[in-house]
Amino acid sequence: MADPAISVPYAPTEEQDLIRSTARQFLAERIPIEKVRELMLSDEGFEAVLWKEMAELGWTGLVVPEEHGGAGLGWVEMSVLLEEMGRVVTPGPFLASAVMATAVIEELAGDEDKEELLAALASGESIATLAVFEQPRGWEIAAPATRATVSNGGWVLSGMKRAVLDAHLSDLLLVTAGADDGIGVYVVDAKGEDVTVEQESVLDPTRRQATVILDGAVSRSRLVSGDVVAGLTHALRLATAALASEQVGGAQRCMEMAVEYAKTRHQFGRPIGSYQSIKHRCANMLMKVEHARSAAYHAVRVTDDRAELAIAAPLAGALASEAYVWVAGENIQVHGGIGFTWEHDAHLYLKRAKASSLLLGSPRHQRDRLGLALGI
Amino acid sequence: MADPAISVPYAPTEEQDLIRSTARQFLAERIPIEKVRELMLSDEGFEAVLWKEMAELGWTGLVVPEEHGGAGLGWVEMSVLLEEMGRVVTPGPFLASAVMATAVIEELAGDEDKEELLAALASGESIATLAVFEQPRGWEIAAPATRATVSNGGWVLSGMKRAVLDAHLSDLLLVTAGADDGIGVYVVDAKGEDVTVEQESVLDPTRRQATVILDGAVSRSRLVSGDVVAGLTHALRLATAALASEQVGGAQRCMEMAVEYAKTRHQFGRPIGSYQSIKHRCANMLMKVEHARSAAYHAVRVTDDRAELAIAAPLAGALASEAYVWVAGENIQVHGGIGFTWEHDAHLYLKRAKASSLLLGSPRHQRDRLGLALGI
Amino acid sequence: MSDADYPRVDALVDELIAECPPGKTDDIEFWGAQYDKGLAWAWHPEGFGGLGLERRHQTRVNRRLEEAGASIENRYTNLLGIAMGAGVLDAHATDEQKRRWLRPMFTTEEIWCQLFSEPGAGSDVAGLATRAVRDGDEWVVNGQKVWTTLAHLAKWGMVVTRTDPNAPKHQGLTYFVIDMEAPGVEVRPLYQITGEAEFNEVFFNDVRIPDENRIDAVGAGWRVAVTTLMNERVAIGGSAIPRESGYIGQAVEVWRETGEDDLVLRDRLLELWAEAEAARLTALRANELASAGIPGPEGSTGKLAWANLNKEITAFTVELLGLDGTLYPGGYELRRPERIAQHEPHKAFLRTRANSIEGGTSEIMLNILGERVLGLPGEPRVDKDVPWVEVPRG
Amino acid sequence: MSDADYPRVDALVDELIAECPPGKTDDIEFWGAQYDKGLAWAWHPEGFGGLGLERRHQTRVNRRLEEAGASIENRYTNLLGIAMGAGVLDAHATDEQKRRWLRPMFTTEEIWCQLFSEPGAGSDVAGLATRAVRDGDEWVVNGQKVWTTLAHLAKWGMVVTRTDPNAPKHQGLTYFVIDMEAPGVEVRPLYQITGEAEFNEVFFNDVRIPDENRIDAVGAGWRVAVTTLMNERVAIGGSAIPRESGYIGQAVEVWRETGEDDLVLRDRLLELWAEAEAARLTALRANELASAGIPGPEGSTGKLAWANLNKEITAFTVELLGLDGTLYPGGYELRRPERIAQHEPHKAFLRTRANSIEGGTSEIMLNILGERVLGLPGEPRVDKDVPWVEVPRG
Repeated sequence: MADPAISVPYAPTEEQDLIRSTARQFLAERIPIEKVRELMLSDEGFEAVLWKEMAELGWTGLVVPEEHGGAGLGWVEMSVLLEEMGRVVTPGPFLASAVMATAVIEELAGDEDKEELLAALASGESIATLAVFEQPRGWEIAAPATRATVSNGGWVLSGMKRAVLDAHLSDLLLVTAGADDGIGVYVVDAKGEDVTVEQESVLDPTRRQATVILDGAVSRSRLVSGDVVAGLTHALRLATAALASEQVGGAQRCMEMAVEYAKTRHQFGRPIGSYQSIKHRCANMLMKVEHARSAAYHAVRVTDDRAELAIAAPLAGALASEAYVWVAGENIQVHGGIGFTWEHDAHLYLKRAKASSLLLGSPRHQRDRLGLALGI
Repeated sequence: MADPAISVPYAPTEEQDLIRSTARQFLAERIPIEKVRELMLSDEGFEAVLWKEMAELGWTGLVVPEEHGGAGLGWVEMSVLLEEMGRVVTPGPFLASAVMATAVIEELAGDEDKEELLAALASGESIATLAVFEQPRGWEIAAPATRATVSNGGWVLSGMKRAVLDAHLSDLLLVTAGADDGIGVYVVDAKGEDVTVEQESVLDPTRRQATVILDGAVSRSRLVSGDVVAGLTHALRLATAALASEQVGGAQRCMEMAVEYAKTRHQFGRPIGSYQSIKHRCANMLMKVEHARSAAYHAVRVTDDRAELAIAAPLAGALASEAYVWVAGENIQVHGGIGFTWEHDAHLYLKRAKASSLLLGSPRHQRDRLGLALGI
Repeated sequence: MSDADYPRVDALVDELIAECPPGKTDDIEFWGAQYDKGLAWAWHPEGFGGLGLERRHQTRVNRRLEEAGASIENRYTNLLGIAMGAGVLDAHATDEQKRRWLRPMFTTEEIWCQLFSEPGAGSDVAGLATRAVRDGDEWVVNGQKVWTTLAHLAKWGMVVTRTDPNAPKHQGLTYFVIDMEAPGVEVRPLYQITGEAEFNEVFFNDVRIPDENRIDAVGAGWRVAVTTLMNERVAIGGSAIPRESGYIGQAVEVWRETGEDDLVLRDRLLELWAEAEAARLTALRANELASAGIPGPEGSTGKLAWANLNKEITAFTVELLGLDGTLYPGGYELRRPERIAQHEPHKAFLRTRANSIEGGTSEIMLNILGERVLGLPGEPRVDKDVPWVEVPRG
Repeated sequence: MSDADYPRVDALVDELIAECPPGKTDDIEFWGAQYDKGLAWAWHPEGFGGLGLERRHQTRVNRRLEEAGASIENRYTNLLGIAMGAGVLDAHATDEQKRRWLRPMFTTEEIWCQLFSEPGAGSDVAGLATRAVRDGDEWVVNGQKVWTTLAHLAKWGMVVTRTDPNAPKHQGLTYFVIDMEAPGVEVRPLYQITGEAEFNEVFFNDVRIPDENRIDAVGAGWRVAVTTLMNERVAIGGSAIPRESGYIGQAVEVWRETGEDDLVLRDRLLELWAEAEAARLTALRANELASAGIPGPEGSTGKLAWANLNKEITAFTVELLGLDGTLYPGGYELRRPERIAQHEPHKAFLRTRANSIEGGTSEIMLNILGERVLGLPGEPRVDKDVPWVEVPRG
């Protein structure tokens, strides 16, 4: 089997280092863990002002081309930012809007829509999210039951979408629906008539989701340039690679928490990190985190090679999901009782980890995609 | 889900204790590990005299009814004996003849054949083995490619059978074959004309197997009473339960070896068993062995309840196989370098464990059978 | 032996049922009568809720009472008292103390809780720091306990305190029964990752305990604590449950409800089913052998096995739910839980994370299996023979 | 820096190829000339097979020589000498010693082996018991070494001995180069569970070593040994292999050949494929970052990861073979193995059991990751500052 040619180096560029340090500082100042906990218990789960500030930092348009008002950076830079967000379980619609919706628009929008939509997202003036899933299992996107029909000159949509990330914070929904001429992605005003957004009670309260019911909702435009299913699939692979970076950031932080605690916590007169059961577990955390990191870094470095991304994205998705869930769980175990309390931060990571591992496809599902890409 | 009613107590009877102590003593005196190593490197892998002695102890006919010259004991007693044999990786055709062939004859032979065959096996005068597998994977028995046809008044067989245990030591082959009236088990003289027995080079040299080619071989009789496939299936479940007991005995011994070594071997001035990495592994060995033992003990206690055995046998097969392979492997790890040497006994157990886990169905395959029995 | 006693016990049960017809009698009154007839803890001496018989007689009594429709709810309402406290009093208390506490404990008129763990003393219970200082006929207690179930409902608490910081850790401890309503006792709910508070933090601020509430000798606290912990670990994972019950049963339900048919998930489900059944059969075998007087290693693996299994099974069940696995029905409003047999899958996933921590971490259980069952050597100890005050902690 | 040196190096390579045309020149002669031109270990000083440059120059040299069709077989034939011994001599030996040993080492005229492990000193190498006693200008060596590759072919052995049993274990060691053909050296094949003998046991019976063969100071043996082990662990699991090569490649082949289509086994295969690819990408990333001068933790996980993976993958491959997994093609006749890249699945299953033992057990690797990379505290040591003779062993 031929090796993929990786042109992008692993050594961080100065720009990437700058993004990392800026992100770490901003998040520490504006969304420290106390703030995360406050937002976690709030109805909305986020604050518009924070979105404005992220926009000013150029984050909301990080991968949007400059001609559309974005920073014009790549997915490697995006992964650096998401890793930092993952470290501190940053809440809000960033993954939904700046990653997933943006990727879909890039893929499927015609020039006009791109012009308008990307500018709106990049500036932070609009928040968009993807409404593609209808079934609880399978993460099937190719055959939506949601229908698009023509009615007085425009498209109207009817159907139900589940697990729509941060729909309650979004202005725009990108909805997949079937029409007589096939599947398309339809842009719908999230606050519009005939659109019901029901926020669900979720395992990870730092990333909300909603069930969206469309009952003849009017679509302002539809995105159908090129092969829609192929475009959606590619966009979701980009999202998987991006999410993997966020997961690696979270897993890394859990490992650090466990190691720090193991150095200071004493039982039987010794730091618990001096016991092999704890020490070896931390060492295994390190190995799993580094493996997940390698897969995630690889995926965001091959985004231009669609065939390789078809391998690299599910690889990263499976490994980062499993590593994060495992490390977050073991972090609680290393902490013992205190790690099981609401007041300790360990559970925020476990919940983020478990929910993220199911968002775009379970590890088993990602491996299936990997197998298809490999011909296994 | 209703619990199975288990009438047979777990506390060993005096008779079972006697079988255990007799077995342990006989095997220690007549087939100590040095003898196993000698036989392991010999062409035949066994010695007729040992079979004679086992017959005198009543082992070859342990589960054969007294009216057919056996000891008339049950599968619980058989499991006690096999556990002891497993402890010291006893070589020879015991599983093939006294367990598998015997079970099939009990199930499928008419009174005359039973009369004759069971007496011959119980007395140790004949050794029989089962020739049922043809494909490397699937452990399929219901649809043999081997054909049985009538030729001048008798049945003749043509086909190929693989993984026939100790065929080179056997007098009788019990061969599954398809005839116009369906599948049957045919008794063939192993040393007869038109029968080729090719001993294979095997992973576990303490239990040999052969590929058997039948080229118009004459069958002296056929066993077809009742539903042949159902009978075979039940017999193989009995074999699986019995093998599980042998596996538990081997796993138990590996755990004991690891624990003994961990107590005496010093590194860095401490017995290695005082390190949690070793101590916890030994503790996990204990748990896996006890779980496998529970499943094996349960299986041999419900042999009269066919529906429950359909659950209990694959359960025992899967758990005992996995426990034995794992414990045998970890025993080598606990021993370090010395455990990887030919001169140390650890590898005899690893090879027996790995081969046994594939003999009657891999753990994954056993779980599939379990699922079918449970309706999952 | 002593099956001779069955008729006598049966007669007492008949008497009790006749005098206090279940259903027609108030529970507390019934339990009081049950106690007075020695049918509460048959193995206790007469006059202390028992008849001086063997434990198995109680099993028989309970079965007969249940058949007669009598409530055994007290065994749950006052779990820590009836399952652990009574054993401690029976083994270590004076007759006067037993007379004072056992009856209202059994009738649930006085709820009991256990105060061992501290923020700084989890696995290492004997390292606890709560101080008790003698002051005439009283002891003055200061410190903090944690993971205390029922503390918010309890009248009495079993508390281990450090009375001699200069003695080695195991020797400087003393055991008391503390009045949870006494001044200076503060009970705060301790919220866990599910959003519920099953447990409490308990703060002692110059709480005064009369010396008559001391259990066993000054400095004998560890011995008494061990009696308590023994009962606890037997309680957890000791009993045999029905096949395919508990969380594996839930996983099978979810499998069937979701109509999932992925062979890969099926194999995983069956793997977990097999492990759960093996653990169940092991408990069954252990109980049978134990009651036949043949104790073996199979008795000691239950807690560890179920901790692992509950965590793996519930994590798998949430995965089975696919995208619905990301939901959390009911949400996280912080509250006291109602007692229920089994949590829904998402909450179960979170709640079971503690199974490998509560009542002895899995690391400690593995040490116990390795050292006590397999006889492997212990680790070098740095805290054994030094005064407690000099042991490094944090 | 010093890319300026590339032209000079290239010129020397051209010169070598011109003077000794590969294919037309005898290998030993060629390697000799390569050594003399300083193209053997470019980072060694001039006159000792090097040019005083950086290691990367050697990588360039090797690539160019391979392209020119020159043999680099010597790096395998004399692996321990060229990969480890040379490094030790470069760091610790006298010029005279280097002059004596480096050239014939590189030309493979003298094969080298390493004599560290002992039956009683596996993970705890510094606990070794082989004694060397000074006798005038010589040392008299007695003891046993084990797991020695190439000992049966070697002229020279790198041996660590205990010269002061009364010093703490790490301080009483001295390092020698021993003549494997000297009287009193006995080499026996050590058969492993595959039936093959890759390794040897070596017995020293009053073997005399001239003091001039001592490497570094008396008592400095541990320092020298560490240099050797460093090189070893880098060698194992350090380099990045092609995707789907090695045993995972074999597993995929078997999957395809057998026409297996069980989705459960497929998921397991893909799980292993993913793990193997992650380990591969990690090595790739580590190497790139290291050569960019950014060393990180990703460099230290390889040995551990591949030990686990090789064991799991080969065990799975045998399971993939079903009933054929119970076979052992070739059988167990005890023999010396021929050097081959990859074993067939059954033998691979057995051979890889040692991957988590040889060159540092996985337990030791986990300690190293935990303590050196993550900075976790060590365990209490009972063997540190006591005289070696007083350390409990067995």
